[in-house]
Amino acid sequence: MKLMKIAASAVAITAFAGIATAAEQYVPVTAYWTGPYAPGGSGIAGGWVDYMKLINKRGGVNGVMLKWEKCDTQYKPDLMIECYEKMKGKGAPMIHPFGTGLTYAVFERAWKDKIPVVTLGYGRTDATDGRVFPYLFPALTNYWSQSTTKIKFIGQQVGGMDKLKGMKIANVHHDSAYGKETTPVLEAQAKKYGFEYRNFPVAHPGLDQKAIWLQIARQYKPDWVILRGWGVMNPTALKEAARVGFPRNKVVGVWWSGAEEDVVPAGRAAKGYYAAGFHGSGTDYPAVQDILKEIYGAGEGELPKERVGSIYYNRGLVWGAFTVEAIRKAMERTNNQPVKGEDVQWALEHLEVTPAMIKKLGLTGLMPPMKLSCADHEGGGRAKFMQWDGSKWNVVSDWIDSDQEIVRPMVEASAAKYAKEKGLKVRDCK
Amino acid sequence: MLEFAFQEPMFALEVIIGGLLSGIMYSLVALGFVLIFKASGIFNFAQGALVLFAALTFVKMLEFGVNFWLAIVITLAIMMVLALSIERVVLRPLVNQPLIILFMATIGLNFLIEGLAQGIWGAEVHSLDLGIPEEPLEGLMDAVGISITYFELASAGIAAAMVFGLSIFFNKTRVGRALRAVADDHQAAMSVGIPLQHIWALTWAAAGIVALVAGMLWGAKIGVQFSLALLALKALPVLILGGFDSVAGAIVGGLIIGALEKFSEVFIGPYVGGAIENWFPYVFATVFLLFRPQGLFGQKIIERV
Amino acid sequence: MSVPDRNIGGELLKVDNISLSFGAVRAIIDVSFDIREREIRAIIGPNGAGKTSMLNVINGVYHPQEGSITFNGQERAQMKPHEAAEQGIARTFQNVALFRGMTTLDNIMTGRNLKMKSNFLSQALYWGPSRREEMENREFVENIIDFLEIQAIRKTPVGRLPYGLQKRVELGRALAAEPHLLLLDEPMAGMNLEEKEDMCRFILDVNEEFGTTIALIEHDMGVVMDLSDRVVVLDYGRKIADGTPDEVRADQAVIDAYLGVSH
Amino acid sequence: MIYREAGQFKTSYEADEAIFPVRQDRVFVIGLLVVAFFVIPVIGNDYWLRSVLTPFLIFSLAALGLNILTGYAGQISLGTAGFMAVGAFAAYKLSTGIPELNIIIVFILSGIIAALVGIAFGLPSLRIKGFYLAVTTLAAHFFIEWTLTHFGWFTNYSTSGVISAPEMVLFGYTIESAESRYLLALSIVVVMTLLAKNLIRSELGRAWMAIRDMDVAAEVIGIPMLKTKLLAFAISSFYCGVAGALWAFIYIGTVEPQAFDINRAFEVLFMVIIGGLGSIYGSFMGAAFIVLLPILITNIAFAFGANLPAEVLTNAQLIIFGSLIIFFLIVEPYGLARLWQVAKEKLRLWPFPH
Repeated sequence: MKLMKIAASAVAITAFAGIATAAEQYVPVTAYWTGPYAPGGSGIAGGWVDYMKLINKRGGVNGVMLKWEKCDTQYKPDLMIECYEKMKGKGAPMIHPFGTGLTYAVFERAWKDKIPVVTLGYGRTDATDGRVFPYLFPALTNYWSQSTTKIKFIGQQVGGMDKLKGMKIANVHHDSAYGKETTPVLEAQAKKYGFEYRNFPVAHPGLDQKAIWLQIARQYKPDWVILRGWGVMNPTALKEAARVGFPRNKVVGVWWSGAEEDVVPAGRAAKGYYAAGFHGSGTDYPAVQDILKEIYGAGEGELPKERVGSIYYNRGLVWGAFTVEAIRKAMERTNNQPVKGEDVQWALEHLEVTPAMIKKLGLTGLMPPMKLSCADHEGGGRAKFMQWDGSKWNVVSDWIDSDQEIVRPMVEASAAKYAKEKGLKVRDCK
Repeated sequence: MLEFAFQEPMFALEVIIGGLLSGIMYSLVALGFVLIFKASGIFNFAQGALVLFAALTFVKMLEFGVNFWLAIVITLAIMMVLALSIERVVLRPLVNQPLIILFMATIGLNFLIEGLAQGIWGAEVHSLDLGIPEEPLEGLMDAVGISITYFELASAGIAAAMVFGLSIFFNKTRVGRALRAVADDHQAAMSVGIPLQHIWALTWAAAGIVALVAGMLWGAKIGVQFSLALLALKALPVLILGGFDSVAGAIVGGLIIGALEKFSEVFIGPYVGGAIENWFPYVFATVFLLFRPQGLFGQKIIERV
Repeated sequence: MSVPDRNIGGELLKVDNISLSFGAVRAIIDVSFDIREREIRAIIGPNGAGKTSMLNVINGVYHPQEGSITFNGQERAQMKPHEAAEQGIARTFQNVALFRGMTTLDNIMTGRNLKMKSNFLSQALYWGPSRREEMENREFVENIIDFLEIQAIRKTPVGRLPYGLQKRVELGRALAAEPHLLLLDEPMAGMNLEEKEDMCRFILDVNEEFGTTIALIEHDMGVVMDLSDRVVVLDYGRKIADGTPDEVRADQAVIDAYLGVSH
Repeated sequence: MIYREAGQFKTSYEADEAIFPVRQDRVFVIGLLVVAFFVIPVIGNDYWLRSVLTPFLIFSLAALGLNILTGYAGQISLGTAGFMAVGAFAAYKLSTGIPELNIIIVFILSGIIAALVGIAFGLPSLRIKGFYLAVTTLAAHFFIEWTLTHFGWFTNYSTSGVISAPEMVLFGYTIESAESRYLLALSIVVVMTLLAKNLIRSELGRAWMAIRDMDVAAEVIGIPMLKTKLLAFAISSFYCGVAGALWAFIYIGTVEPQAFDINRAFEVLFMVIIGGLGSIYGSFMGAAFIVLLPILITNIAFAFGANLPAEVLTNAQLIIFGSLIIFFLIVEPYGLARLWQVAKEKLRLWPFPH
């Protein structure tokens, strides 16, 4: 009991200290800095926070300074809930749960609290249907869209979508909810384009994958392999592919398999491997140069300087830019005062990031243009593909559009099922 | 379902050989557990963390530009210091406590070391190149279509050398014999003048060395990162199958588990949905223990009343 | 000091041609003897003679490779521990085998386990028959506690008790089962004279008051000769003598064995 | 002399076998319950109720379950998270399959299903002992995890494999707010704690402890090994299963196998160890320690104005946590519960030194 008393008083103190003053906009930064997935978490959070630092150096958002608080979820749903409950009372305008399981754990309560949940490049795919999920935004692109861009990319590589007919594609995926999520959309595409596919689940964490890669290379002999990995599973997969002699330039990864951390440990084995991305790589963008100069020049960077321009870091910049633009849009309703969850929800459903705006932000080529609406919470669904040349990622494709003909009906069906299960009223977005 | 294996004998053979080679890598991790168990009867929960700590320290040394061999020496020195401090701060005050208490202490150690490793060296992923080529032996590939890499051969060689060294150490040296005496009975060993503290410090240092070797080889294979701490879970079925206190058991158990794991994944997995590698070794080892509760080479437990 | 007019009955237990070995070690070789109702039977012999192994065979901890055991007229090749307990064989151990984490009271209560019939659901509710049963058995155990004069240590975890008291608690646990046959493995080892006298008194009282048959292993010859009706002597796993204390004392083979004449 | 039992005479065995034979204990516990039921829901905010106290209660229940198996019956188990997952998924399947089923019945049935699974995986304990047994319980864990991930039936074929728990209605009242969730968890935990206490002080409890302390002797006095060990697995798994169901329904609101990964099993084991093996209130203390300590460390750091980077904080937590475990083991190997007892014994004599 005594322990609790001390803790209670400690919380009281922090609660007091944490209240944002009038000219500050509170932004919760939940990510994971420790544990097996820390490289991704720290990289993205680093880019995100650095971007906010840059915005503050330039006078904040419409004069309102950003004030963020970090909370380490360690990629665990229960810690996410603790972070959420701690932060929601401090004026959180939105929350990035950073993890699909974490999104599920938090979105229903955030909905009730009227705080939008933003999931960029992960999360609950069917929430793209904003009519059912007003407070959940799997913006930029979801996993199903991503899967269709991947098949399109393979189509481009082999010289046309008609060439896919009769081909074999192996789907090597992390054996979890995340890993299995694209199976239905792959199936739909297999029907549409006439290719064959087979799933190869990899038991978590995937420290040794000989069995799977021997099956692939010796038995199944696919034309292409799709890699849907997570953490240590990725470099291991590439090494095993090399070991059994499967060409790496026939392997295409999802964006959680396509960072430096996923290929560098694989060494030479990773050369030639493709991965999807929804943003650019490298430091060759005005905003990144500014960050290097103004933030790292002043020794205020979040990460070691070498990590600036890495895939995760740049993804963090996109998260940061998206967050800032959403807040900026929301301020249209608050007369340039700090915003609340409801304002941001409105803003997100009216957010359009045009190429001109991106240019102004100095992020051309790094951030894709997008347009969200009440019915469409994804607002983009584009992806770029990159190839690892042994030392860096090179973009090898233009923005590839997703195949909404396949994705949208599936999204709506799944969302409708959820609405029915929960007895929800579906919004009319007209 | 197994007729599949007979239809493609060369493929089945390649799967089994691949499994044996993976198994050797599991044995490397298991050896660290065996060492400490053999010398003190403690199941060292922190062994995975030790692997992580050793590998991170080593790779950081290399990144600081330290020469390869010097880096090994420095890391070894650090592991020794760690071992000595563990003995002094954790184990010595707990002498004569029941083994379960010592086991719990290693749980505490596990947290401590994980926190220290990440706190000091960060949580980034590092690549580690030991200079051993990872290409398959071409002659073998061309002749029979089975791929074995130089790296795997080297790992097997290193594992064999370590087992050989440890067996000599345990059976032929005075200290090794003392270790075994200590394991049998702490108090009796102390009463005949075997200095328990030295022995424990020595064992932990040796476990640290084993952890470094395992960490280097695994680090070269999958990158030096936090997931190395999870290797312990791969080593546990090996341990119970082979027997907690047997060096030979760690190796034989590793080979069996490795081969079986790959074979079942390839030939049984597809019929049940795949990814059975996580539980199959455990279930197999459990079933085996039902018939031989002390594992393959473990000391038989005779109950006295 | 044996009471001549004691009402010793028929054969309660008989072991026939028992042989037991552990791998190459032969612990018991072709031993036969019997124990009669209400007698006190001693098993003696030098260290390593196979005495404890013999008790372990009788109550099923060890399973002999050869021979048979007849208890209460039922013959079998081996006992199983729970079978033995159900048939009314209770036991104390050479190196006290109490439940160290439990109190004296709880230890003795475990001895009543076969008498308690309520299922775990009613135990969880602690209601009605289960509660009544608990109280009845508690009363029985309190009588044993009074009998053994250990009221003061009722609530003490036995791990904290001195050795002599632990032995007494262990006797209490065995008595709680209301045994037919009580096996005592060196009940007086490590005790001082006073404690030994107490223990002797308890053993005799148990035998007389409850009519319990007792088989005991003991090193103290004085105690053995005083207490027991008949004595069986083992040496190197073989039976070398069997008879009244006086007969055994006079037996040349026994004298040799104790004096260490080499074979 | 606050804690003194002199002058409190017991006149029947019944009184002597009461749960709290000493009056001060009784008063303390009743007071605690009054505070827990009537004061905390009023003064606690959402943060405390939802993300501290509710998980604390659920963890306590799981720890209690494991303590029955490991602390009382002496069988080390790492299958806790697996059994929790079974409970969570069973509750999900039951409540979606038969929506009209009372939620309390759902929890009980999911506990029973977990108990059956527990019995199946407890069978090896008859042959396998100690650390070997601990490792074989991992077989249960990984097998359960794999089964729940692989068969869509368990998640009603949800595409993502993560399912959200349906709304809970109890006697026409929707369990929704932080307070009602907390109170439901509290009621279940209090009742189940009482049942556990009864079991422990009854025949079965003594049989468990007998097996733990010396299994050969236990067998010799007629304690049936098979039944007693399997009952320990069953009842322990029942508690863990209910805890898992509460976790999914009352706390997180979603169910996914990854929420019950192997670290969860270790976490519960640490609670039992730190709290005290073979102690009911130790289970609560251990859960409090593990749930509250990280929060405490974070908040103390904030209170001192140190805006530490998140990773430093987590690593500091790990280090402090590990050191405290070692420290406690050195000071008092038998856990917080024993420290508490020692403190009480001191209080009994206070203010006189002897």
